[in-house]
Amino acid sequence: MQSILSRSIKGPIGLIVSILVLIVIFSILNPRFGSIENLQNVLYQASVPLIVVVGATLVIQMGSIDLSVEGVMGASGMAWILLSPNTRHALDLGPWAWVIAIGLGLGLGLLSGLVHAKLKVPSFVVTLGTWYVGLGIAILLYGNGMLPSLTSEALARWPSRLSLGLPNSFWLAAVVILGGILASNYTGFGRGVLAVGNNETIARGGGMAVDRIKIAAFTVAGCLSGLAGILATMQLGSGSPDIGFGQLFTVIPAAVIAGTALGGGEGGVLRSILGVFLLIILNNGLVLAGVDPDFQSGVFGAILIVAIVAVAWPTRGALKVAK
Amino acid sequence: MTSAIPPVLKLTNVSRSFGKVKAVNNVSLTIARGEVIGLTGENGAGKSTLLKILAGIERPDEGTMEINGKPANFRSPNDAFRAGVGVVHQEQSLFTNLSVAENIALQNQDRSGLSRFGIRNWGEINRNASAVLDKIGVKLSPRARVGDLSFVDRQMVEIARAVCVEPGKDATPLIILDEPTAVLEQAEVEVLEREIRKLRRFASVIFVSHRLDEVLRICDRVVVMRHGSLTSDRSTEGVTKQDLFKAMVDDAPVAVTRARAATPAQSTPAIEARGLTVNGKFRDISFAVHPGRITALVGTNGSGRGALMRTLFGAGKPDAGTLLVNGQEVSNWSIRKAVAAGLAYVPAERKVEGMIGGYSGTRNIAMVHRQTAMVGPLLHPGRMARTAQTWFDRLDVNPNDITQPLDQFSGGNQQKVVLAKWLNSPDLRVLMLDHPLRGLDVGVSQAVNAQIREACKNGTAVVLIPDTIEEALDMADEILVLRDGQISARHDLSSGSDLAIKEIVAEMI
Amino acid sequence: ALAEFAHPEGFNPDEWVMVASVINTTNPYMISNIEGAEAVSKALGIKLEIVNSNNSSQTSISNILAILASGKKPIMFVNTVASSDAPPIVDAVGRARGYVSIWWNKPDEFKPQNVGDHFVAFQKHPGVESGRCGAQALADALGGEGSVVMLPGVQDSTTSQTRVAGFRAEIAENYPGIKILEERPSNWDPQLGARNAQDLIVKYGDEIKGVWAADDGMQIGAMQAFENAGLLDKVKFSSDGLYPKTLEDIISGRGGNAIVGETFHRGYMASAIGLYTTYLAASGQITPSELPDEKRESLFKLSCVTPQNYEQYLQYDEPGAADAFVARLVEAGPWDTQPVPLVGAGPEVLPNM
Amino acid sequence: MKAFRQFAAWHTIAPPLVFFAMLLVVGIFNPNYLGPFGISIVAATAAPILLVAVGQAMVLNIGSIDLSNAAISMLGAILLALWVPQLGVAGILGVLVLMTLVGALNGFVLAHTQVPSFALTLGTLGILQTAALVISDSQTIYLTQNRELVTAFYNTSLAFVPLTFWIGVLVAVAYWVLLRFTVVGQNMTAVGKNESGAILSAVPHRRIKTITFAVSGFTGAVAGLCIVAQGGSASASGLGSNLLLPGIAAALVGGTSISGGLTNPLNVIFGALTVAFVPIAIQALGFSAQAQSLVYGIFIILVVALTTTRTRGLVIK
Ligand SMILES: Nc1ncnc2c1ncn2[C@@H]1O[C@H](COP(=O)(O)OP(=O)(O)OP(=O)(O)O)[C@@H](O)[C@H]1O
Ligand SMILES: Nc1ncnc2c1ncn2[C@@H]1O[C@H](COP(=O)(O)OP(=O)(O)OP(=O)(O)O)[C@@H](O)[C@H]1O
Ligand SMILES: [Mg+2]
Ligand SMILES: [Mg+2]
Repeated sequence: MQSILSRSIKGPIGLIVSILVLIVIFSILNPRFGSIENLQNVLYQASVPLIVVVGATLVIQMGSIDLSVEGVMGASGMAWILLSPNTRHALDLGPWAWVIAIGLGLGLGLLSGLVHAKLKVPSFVVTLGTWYVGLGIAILLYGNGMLPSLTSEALARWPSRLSLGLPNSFWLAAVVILGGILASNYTGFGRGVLAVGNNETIARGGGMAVDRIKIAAFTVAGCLSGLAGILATMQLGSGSPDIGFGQLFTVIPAAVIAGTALGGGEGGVLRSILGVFLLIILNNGLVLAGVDPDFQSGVFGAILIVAIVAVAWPTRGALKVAK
Repeated sequence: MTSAIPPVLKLTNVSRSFGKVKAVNNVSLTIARGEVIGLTGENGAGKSTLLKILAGIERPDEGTMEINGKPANFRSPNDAFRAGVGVVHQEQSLFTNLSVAENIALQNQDRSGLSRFGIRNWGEINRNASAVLDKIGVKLSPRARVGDLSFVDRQMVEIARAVCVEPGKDATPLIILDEPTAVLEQAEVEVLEREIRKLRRFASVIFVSHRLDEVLRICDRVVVMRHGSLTSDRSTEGVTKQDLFKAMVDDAPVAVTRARAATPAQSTPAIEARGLTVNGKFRDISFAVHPGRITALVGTNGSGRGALMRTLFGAGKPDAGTLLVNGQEVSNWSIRKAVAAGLAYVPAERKVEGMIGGYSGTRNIAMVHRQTAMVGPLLHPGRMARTAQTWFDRLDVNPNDITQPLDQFSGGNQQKVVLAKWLNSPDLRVLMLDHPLRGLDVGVSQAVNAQIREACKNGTAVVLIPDTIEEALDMADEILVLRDGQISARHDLSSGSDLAIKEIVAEMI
Repeated sequence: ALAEFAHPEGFNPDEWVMVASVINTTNPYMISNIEGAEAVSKALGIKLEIVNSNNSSQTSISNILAILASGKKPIMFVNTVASSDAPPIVDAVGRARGYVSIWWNKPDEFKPQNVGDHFVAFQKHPGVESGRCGAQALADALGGEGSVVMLPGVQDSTTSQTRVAGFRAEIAENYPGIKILEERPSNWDPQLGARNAQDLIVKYGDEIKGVWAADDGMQIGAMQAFENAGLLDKVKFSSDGLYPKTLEDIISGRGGNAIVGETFHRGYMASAIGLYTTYLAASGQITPSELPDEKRESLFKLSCVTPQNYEQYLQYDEPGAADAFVARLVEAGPWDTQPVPLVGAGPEVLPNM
Repeated sequence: MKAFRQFAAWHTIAPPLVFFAMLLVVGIFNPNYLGPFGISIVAATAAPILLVAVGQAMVLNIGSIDLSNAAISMLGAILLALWVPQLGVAGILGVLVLMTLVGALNGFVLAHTQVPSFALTLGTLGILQTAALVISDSQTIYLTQNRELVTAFYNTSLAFVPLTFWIGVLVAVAYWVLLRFTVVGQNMTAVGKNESGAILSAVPHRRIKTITFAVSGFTGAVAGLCIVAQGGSASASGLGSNLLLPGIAAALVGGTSISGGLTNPLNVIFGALTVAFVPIAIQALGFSAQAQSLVYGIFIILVVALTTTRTRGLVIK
């Protein structure tokens, strides 16, 4: 069966080559592209999607999808800033703000997981629902008041401050990525996710706690979206229910381009990270190369197609199943 | 008897129904320590269902079960595994995206050392897998990805996983093998036989097979199921195949033999390969099959037979060589061209490649040759149904319901429908079959073989990859032996030469 | 509540419903829109429904249609998500025998004068003017010399396009020493504003002396990016909207008085003017077809704000400012209420470039 | 709930049932919804969603996904607004043909390069967005001449329901016939249920994919027609620019399986009505503007929980 089913890209070599080609082209178009400064810039910009993509990858590996990212980010980011030193009011819970905000993400992820696993509703629609639930919570928290901004200089500057030459945002993302890789490779949960994605029926038949794994995956994804919401809010210095805007269409394509098949069972955190970098570099490079903004999304789309076709070309075959 | 050692398994009046179907009907069975039980019966007799009950996958509607003297009331496969029941299911149940070692470990989660504080200990997992693989004498890297393995190797992984059971002290494991040999070749079956003999030293075994000689050779006792009930339970000593037949079916099948077709004098071959090569699969294959003749390709698994057949069918591009169909050299060969030229292909992996599971028999049969069932671009449901009904009646498909989705049929009946799909051709020139009898019971096998012979009589050339060498000797006019992707021997049986199985096996390896 | 508002003879407030449609409920400007609508509703004693378009034209239109289905006649103010929303909304309001004013976006060819009395007016603050305000403030702060980058809003928004045109025209006409390096549309999104600003910083480094954004949201993002790069006090910013956060930054002198130019207008003023104009038509106090064109397709005053004069606008953000504005509005009529009296007629003519 | 689920035919009748139940509940709070006006609003809103959704359902049915079909509608709408003034009916036909070709190109590239449809159509989405912006010169294109030719589809009603919706129904019925009674339709579903099996049964799978995406492109263009009919104008980020997710959601609420091989275009009609009706219902029930997103999310989850197909043994992804 496997011999005929889509044998996805063996290893991320195609992807790495694509990224390298892009880097070379963009560096030729604008030498500043290869500067340390731009490296820091790219890492800073990539850190939020990097955190989100870890959770998204787990969910996609399981054969499900999590669309709720932007809503969860909004809810957690808003909860966090309202509980941290901000221009709205004096309430400052310190570390508890983090706990509560990530807890909110956890709750929303748990909701997705429970409805999906227990009521057997396709994750696509459940998480479309939780997206709006999260956004709704963010909007209610936001209320009628003024835009809350961080008053703590230390917090507002933390994400962009450099440690060992790289921005703190990225270090936070790196910790999450490391955790994701460890969880994926070294825990029963991570392996269970792959097993469920490969064949849920067998996993159930083999006595695996499939529902628990599913719920856990969505919960982890919720927590990470929550964390990403906090980081994005810190980066912007102000809270907004729309803080996650645009992340979904970075993160899921990143995972998919990197070979995490939407059907599940394939891919991995490391690869998705390459996918995120491909997309971020593409966007950053188009700006640095001075591509007319009118054409940016078109050029983006065209390069994307060329890249994925180049990656998939060698694996074509008469019997390959392409979904 | 007041033996201190309780039986490994004691089933009392166990039943299980699916809707109206009584899959297991009032079965009582006792297995002693170290005993190897053969379980056989027609397709759909209820063997797998009974085993699933033992494995904790299905729950009995009625009856009680005792394992090693303790009442067993399994809620999940894990419960069964802990109680010492290890299973190789009929359908492979491995995670193809994970490594061999991990597949073994996943079943074996309780084992200490495999994970510490919830963290996987890969070293130990791989060591454990190596040990188990060594124990059953299989040479496989624990790190290999299961999806990259051949079907047989995967089967070995399944067996390795099953023998991992570690029931408590004084308890005896029960190893269940549901048709493990269906996908194995001669040499591999011998390995398995040896393995089962080893297992007997510390475990009891239930072995399911449709190959009766195998059952008689390997097992101490043979149990026959029919329509969910046990119809026979006796020692294998002195039992013949015919005896087992009688217990399985109402009337023993009449063995049909076919006069072998003589080497044709002048006719054009229906299909001919000249120096056909697919890099990494097979090299320099030349042979021809004439209308009305059957050529069997024998070889070990991985010898390239499957790949060769796919290439003939246009499902793979040859790297070198030419292919002639009905005397014409073909280029840019594709599945659609092949089918248009009258070729047909019954793949080995029936469920994945042979049929559309969610479609009814009617739609499956109308998948390929439906010229008669079309009005312009529209389908003619009435004619489709009539065609399907004709085939269902002719092949005696059971249940005789052309509207039921095909994945709800037993494997044998599925195979009949797959065959019907191709036989429905108005002009069938070449019929290629990869392991057509895999998993089929004796009766169905004969029905399928009868159809193949019938097609042959009507002038179709047949290329066959058989399950066993016996099958090849029974069916073929010519045998080609493949070894490592090359033809190592040819035997023309129409000349009436007496060929020994041993001889062929020697040419295979 | 206020003393009973005296409706004219024959106008029964119970037959009517006020509707304010906003693009979302998360943008300070939109929240201010809602505030103004609430103030008018309270003052006139007519029930109010808020439509939240959630940034989607389809949601906007269908929710408006949903309210129309309730059977009451609408007095409607719509802040359209996109220009093309205006025709179907106006059309539906006409069928429901209601009245509507559209704010900010509509197709130029779609004129109230040509449609009918139910399309009472189209109203906006001039975008060209806004762009010119920003350009002057920025260029003056740079002493007429230096390079600037621009962050427009959504590419096909007329509001953004007019502001961009105003900015470019002002620079071209009066500030030959200012060089516009690049335009990066940032979709009114603070985060995208920040991201684009970061990329531009990498691309041009400290060559950038000034940043203009088509609204304060994107400016907030851009300022954060420059602050992170340690460049905030070397760059000047101008934009549109004088959001509370912007006001704070002006007051605190953030980044060495980085913000040099703003415009003043408030969401509550827009919705109040729109709803009140519509109410006048609904209650028969004005007959739209008899109004001059400048009252049908109107441009309302927009003030240039600088760090020097911002204090005179603080009063409009005091608690109760919306109610006070509505009281003056009822007093003086929709075309003559400070600080946003009528100043001209649309459609806006883009400067020749 | 459980009893419902066991009811074998539930998933075939759930989409209409849930829609009418919602209509009834809202009607109790606000009887106007049960009248012609309420129906016409829901149908008018549902029309473009329905069209995008049936196209998407056809693509989901072969096991792929088309992220570009809403962008095709958008571009189609803009081209219509540009062409109809000069070309009239020929302009409409031209757009339908062109967008069908765009869809076909999607399918052709997909079939021949064997890349995941998700990634490919995401790329197409970007290109189409740029095309829409550039072709419209970032302006709203307002129909002046030949306006009635297009707006008549919205302004003319049949049984209180605008023609745009009936067009959607017509297309859905046509697709239903295609799937049930034609060879092409049977092959589409076969590819969705088991692509390997279909390929080895000599199903022309590449052609099938091309046709399916062409169908999706065609339906997208018709949705563009509905958009222009309703708005009388078109712009890149205006009416119709948010159709992608509602379209997919409507297909799923209509019982389409996201993993392929299962759809009923007739039920997608009710899926689209439901998805269009949820925000309207929330507005009608009088939730505050701030609470609407939250309630919308909860509604979506509830509706899908009620309508999802849960065939025994089917793995829900
Ligand atoms: N999950 C199920 N639902 C409905 N019917 C079932 C189910 N599983 C098995 N059956 C039916 O129960 C009967 C026994 O099936 P079972 O698989 O046990 O037969 P078997 O003896 O193992 O056949 P084979 O030799 O083909 O493996 C068959 O009629 C089958 O169709
Ligand atoms: N999934 C796979 N990955 C790597 N090599 C493979 C894979 N499948 C087959 N091969 C190799 O390809 C060659 C031909 O194998 P193939 O399965 O095509 O024919 P076969 O095994 O002879 O057929 P059959 O199993 O029907 O006897 C063998 O060398 C085998 O090891
Ligand atoms: Mg069985
Ligand atoms: Mg094989």
